[in-house]
Amino acid sequence: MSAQSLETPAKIDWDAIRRDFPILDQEVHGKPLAYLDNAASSQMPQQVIDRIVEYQTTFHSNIHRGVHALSQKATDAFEETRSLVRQFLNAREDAECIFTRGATEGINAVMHGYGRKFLKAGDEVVITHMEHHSNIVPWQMLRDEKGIVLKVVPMTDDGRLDLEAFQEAITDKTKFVSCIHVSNALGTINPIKEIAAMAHAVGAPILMDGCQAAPHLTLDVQDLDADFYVASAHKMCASTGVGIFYGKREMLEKMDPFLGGGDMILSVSFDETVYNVIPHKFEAGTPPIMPVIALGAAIKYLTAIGRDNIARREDELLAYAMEKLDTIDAFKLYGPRDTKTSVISFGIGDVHPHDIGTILDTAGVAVRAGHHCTQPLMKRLGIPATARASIAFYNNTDDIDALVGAINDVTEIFGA
Amino acid sequence: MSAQSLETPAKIDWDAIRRDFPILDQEVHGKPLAYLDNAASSQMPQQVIDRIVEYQTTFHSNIHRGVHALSQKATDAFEETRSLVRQFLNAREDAECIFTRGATEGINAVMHGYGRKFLKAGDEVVITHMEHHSNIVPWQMLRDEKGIVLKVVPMTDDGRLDLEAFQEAITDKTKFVSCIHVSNALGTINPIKEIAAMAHAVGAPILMDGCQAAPHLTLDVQDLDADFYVASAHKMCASTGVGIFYGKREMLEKMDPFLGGGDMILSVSFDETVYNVIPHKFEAGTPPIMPVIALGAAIKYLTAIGRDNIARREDELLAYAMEKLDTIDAFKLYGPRDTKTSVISFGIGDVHPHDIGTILDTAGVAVRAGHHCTQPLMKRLGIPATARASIAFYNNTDDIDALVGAINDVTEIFGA
Amino acid sequence: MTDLRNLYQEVILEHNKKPRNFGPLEEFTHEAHGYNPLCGDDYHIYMVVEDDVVKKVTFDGTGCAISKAAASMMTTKIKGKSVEEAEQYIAEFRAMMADELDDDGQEHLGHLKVFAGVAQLPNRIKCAVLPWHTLNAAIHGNDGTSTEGEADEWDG
Amino acid sequence: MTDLRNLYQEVILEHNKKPRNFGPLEEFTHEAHGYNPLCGDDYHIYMVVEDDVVKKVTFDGTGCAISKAAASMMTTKIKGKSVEEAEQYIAEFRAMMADELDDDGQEHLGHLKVFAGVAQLPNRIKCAVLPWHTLNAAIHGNDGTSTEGEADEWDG
Ligand SMILES: Cc1ncc(COP(=O)(O)O)c(C=O)c1O
Ligand SMILES: Cc1ncc(COP(=O)(O)O)c(C=O)c1O
Repeated sequence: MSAQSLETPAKIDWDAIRRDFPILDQEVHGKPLAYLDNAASSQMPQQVIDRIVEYQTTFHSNIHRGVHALSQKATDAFEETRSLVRQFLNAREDAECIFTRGATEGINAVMHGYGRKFLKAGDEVVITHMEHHSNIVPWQMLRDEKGIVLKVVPMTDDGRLDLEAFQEAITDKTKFVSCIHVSNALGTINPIKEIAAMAHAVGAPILMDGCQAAPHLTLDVQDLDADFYVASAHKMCASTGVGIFYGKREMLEKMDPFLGGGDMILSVSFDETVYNVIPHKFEAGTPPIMPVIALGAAIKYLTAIGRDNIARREDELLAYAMEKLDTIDAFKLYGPRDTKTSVISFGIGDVHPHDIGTILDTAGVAVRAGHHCTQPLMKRLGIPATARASIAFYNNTDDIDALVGAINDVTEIFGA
Repeated sequence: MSAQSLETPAKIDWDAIRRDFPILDQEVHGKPLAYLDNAASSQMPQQVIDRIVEYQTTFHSNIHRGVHALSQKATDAFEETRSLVRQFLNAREDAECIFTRGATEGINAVMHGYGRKFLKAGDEVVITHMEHHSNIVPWQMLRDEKGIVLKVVPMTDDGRLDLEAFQEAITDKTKFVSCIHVSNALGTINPIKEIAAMAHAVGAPILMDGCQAAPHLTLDVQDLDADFYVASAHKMCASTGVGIFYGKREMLEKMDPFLGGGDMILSVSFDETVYNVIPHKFEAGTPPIMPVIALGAAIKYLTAIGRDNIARREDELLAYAMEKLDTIDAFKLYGPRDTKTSVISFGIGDVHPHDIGTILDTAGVAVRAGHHCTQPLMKRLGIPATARASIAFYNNTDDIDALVGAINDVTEIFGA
Repeated sequence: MTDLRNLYQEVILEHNKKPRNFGPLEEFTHEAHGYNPLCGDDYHIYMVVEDDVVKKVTFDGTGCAISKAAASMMTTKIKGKSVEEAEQYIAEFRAMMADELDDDGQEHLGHLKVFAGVAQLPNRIKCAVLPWHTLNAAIHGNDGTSTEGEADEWDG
Repeated sequence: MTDLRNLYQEVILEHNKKPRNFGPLEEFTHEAHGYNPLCGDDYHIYMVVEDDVVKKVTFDGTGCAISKAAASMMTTKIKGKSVEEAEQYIAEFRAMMADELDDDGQEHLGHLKVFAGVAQLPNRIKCAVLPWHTLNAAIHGNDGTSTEGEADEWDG
């Protein structure tokens, strides 16, 4: 594995790392692919693909309840990933790390298992104007069912949370805070540790949506004092079909599971059923074994490169891109210019982002155009959508140059 | 693909088909692997593995919201699978076929989305003594929350449902029936179409748990008149991480989603959120794109062999096995001898199934030993567990011979 | 860029910049709302139909160049035509997007053929079709429509 | 079959068939319930401890040959021993299962060494350990224990 042969950060061969990603070596519409849609889903290195093939060709089996060799081997690899996730998050224990179908399920698990059990009419749940729909809709469902009050912390014009307003929103009535760590629409890195302190000052637990933080930042859930933390494997060079759901032991233990089925129980009779201990209580049915094992390989891969190195690389590519983009008159950046990840949300004059996306696609440049599942944020900025280029460590300056070139096509065609 | 080169059933080259499954070609504890744990999870043919590699190396992307070429290609492949699932089940429309994280999530989706919305205290939900925990625990959760009454249809000594008792259990108070189509513990094929008619006669919808039926039987949800039908991809030569959840359009439309997030909404504002149409309403967040696409390849593979041929092959191997096993004095079969799938649940004298499992494993024979997530069924039979050998079409007589040989080891060691 | 020029033809860019029949009607006999949740295209169509003839038709809302130009050119096309003819255009436009339009239809569609290039971009077909989809809803008295989940019907 | 003979040694098979100290105690000072949800092994341990000495110890329940023999041989081993010694056996047995037992410990465990073969079968370690785990719970006054979710602690 090229990543493992690295010795010091200075010697990182980013070209070799890029070659780990076979998908990048292709043409789209006759142009080299410049994949800049990493915030939506990242790509998978050969090492992870190989691990999937190894699993399916040598030791796939259902886990946990098998006495035979394959089942034991699959169980070990599955549980090894739990341990890798614990290290990745710096959680206290493996048992605090649960595998869900995606980040979305993790948030819903908290809404159902904590919200429906412990929150009641009039209790306030504080979220922000910057949330992804997955951190809005579950709380609206809870509002409809329980009559909780949903309080929304405003966002500034340049796409930051208004911390003073956050402090004001949190009162004795606040019983839960759910906040995005890094904005998927703008890249904003929120001061989540301070926000956690505000929540804890009034005794409210906090859920952090770390989908966009996990691929870029080094995480420490203990230091952040997260009660819950969610992330998506498919944004971390692993597979779709699995998410990370972290919870403090004491929180998970007092919560109810919301999915009933096999493996999440200790014993079942028609009269009474005893739930299993954590993490199993929250993993009903056959889990996404293969995606989990792929996630293990991805975490090893990212760790071998070094997460500091990844962040530095992405920051450098971002700086390179911004320098060029700022020279284009019609280019308009949304969101902050610093304390952000390598996400560039932009418009070109009054060209609709959907048209920008199509023109970029024709040039082989893959970006996302739309509301990025953040309609309230878009509304706050007074726009229907943005074009979003999001950079990963395996991108290079050619990708950025292709982006800039294609944006020039846009201005030319639309006279913007 | 070997399966595609078949012309008439008579010419099926089962040896060639077996070679499609690379995992089978290995030794365990120095003995050739005889994988007979297919009811827990089946194996994946090279054709499906190749499709996964193709996806990850050429067109992985997040779906539905992308304007770029990769996203379109991934969306098309994802939606093609929905269409293949519709054909596999003979559903009316693609939109009635939803992708969940597994069969377990499908049952829970009905409990949350239909049960919590439409059932109230005193309403009766009828299940059976033969259910998998995944079709018991969710209804117990509903009982605890809503005060519904859970009625359990008894099972006969030879592992069949007592149809007269079923008819008696269904009354005007019955508001829902949830029943296993094929028993995972015993292989019993239930007369699910007649049971559906009983349910519908009192206006109660029926959910059919088809996890064990889908790999073996040809399905027709319209003919069965299923209101809901669930199955697990990983038992159908596809990947863990995705399940099939079928519902009639009118049922799905009136249900509430229980997972909130991206893609399941038409529009979001803090005041009001409008849910998307089906199937999207039930597919919150990034779905298991890769596992879904693998499922598409698996359905094509199974269909190419022919599902009738698969059933016939499995029945033949079952008959071959039973003939040999019946000569062993200490061998005791649990469940019926006919109208069953190729599942052999058994005991050897009073040897604990766990010990049977270990001895078989040492001989390279992979079976499951335990309660198979059917503790009430085990209790009904008065046993803590069984050993279960489950046969797939890619097994052969060598596998069966290895099973029989290893069972002889058991009797020898334990003097049973 | 050649492909793009085929997609973003001058006439489309021009209608995008200066949409015709733009803005709501105070009084109308038919109205419908069309929304594409994938990209946020969001239009209302207003019609005054008298004696089975489309006396007035306007559109209002926001969206991409393709959808806006499609809406604009659609209104100029069907204004003054019979409802029956409008429905024929709907069918023809839809067939064009499915790459299934015969020569007669091509002839009949006239300058609407500039949208033929869109049919080559599956993820933009919904943009071009949305106004027509909404027009159809207005004629048939459905008050809202969405392109989502109806891919089969409209993508051909 | 050689491997198997190593696992299922005569003494294990014999204790499985005729478990010693089997059945509940009417009066006891310590008790605990141990359950392995993976395979259904399910035991109660009853103890009478006086002056820090294990006067009586019995077990009751059902399970596989490994767990039953382990329970049976455990009771014969610790009966009459001090609580401290019992705890030493718990530690040593656990170390043996983790393949980490030193020579002194091996010596001390005596005929309990017949379980060494189990350490080679990761999915059976919990069976052999369950009675010891439960004994530990009984001594420390936890009323129930389960091997599930504590893989780290006991599998070493
Ligand atoms: C009959 C039956 N129902 C439900 C399930 C649960 O399926 P899954 O674990 O894939 O969610 C299974 C498989 O374990 C089964 O055999
Ligand atoms: C910030 C944020 N939260 C939540 C999600 C939802 O994650 P998933 O779709 O993987 O469940 C995403 C990704 O789409 C995201 O970027």
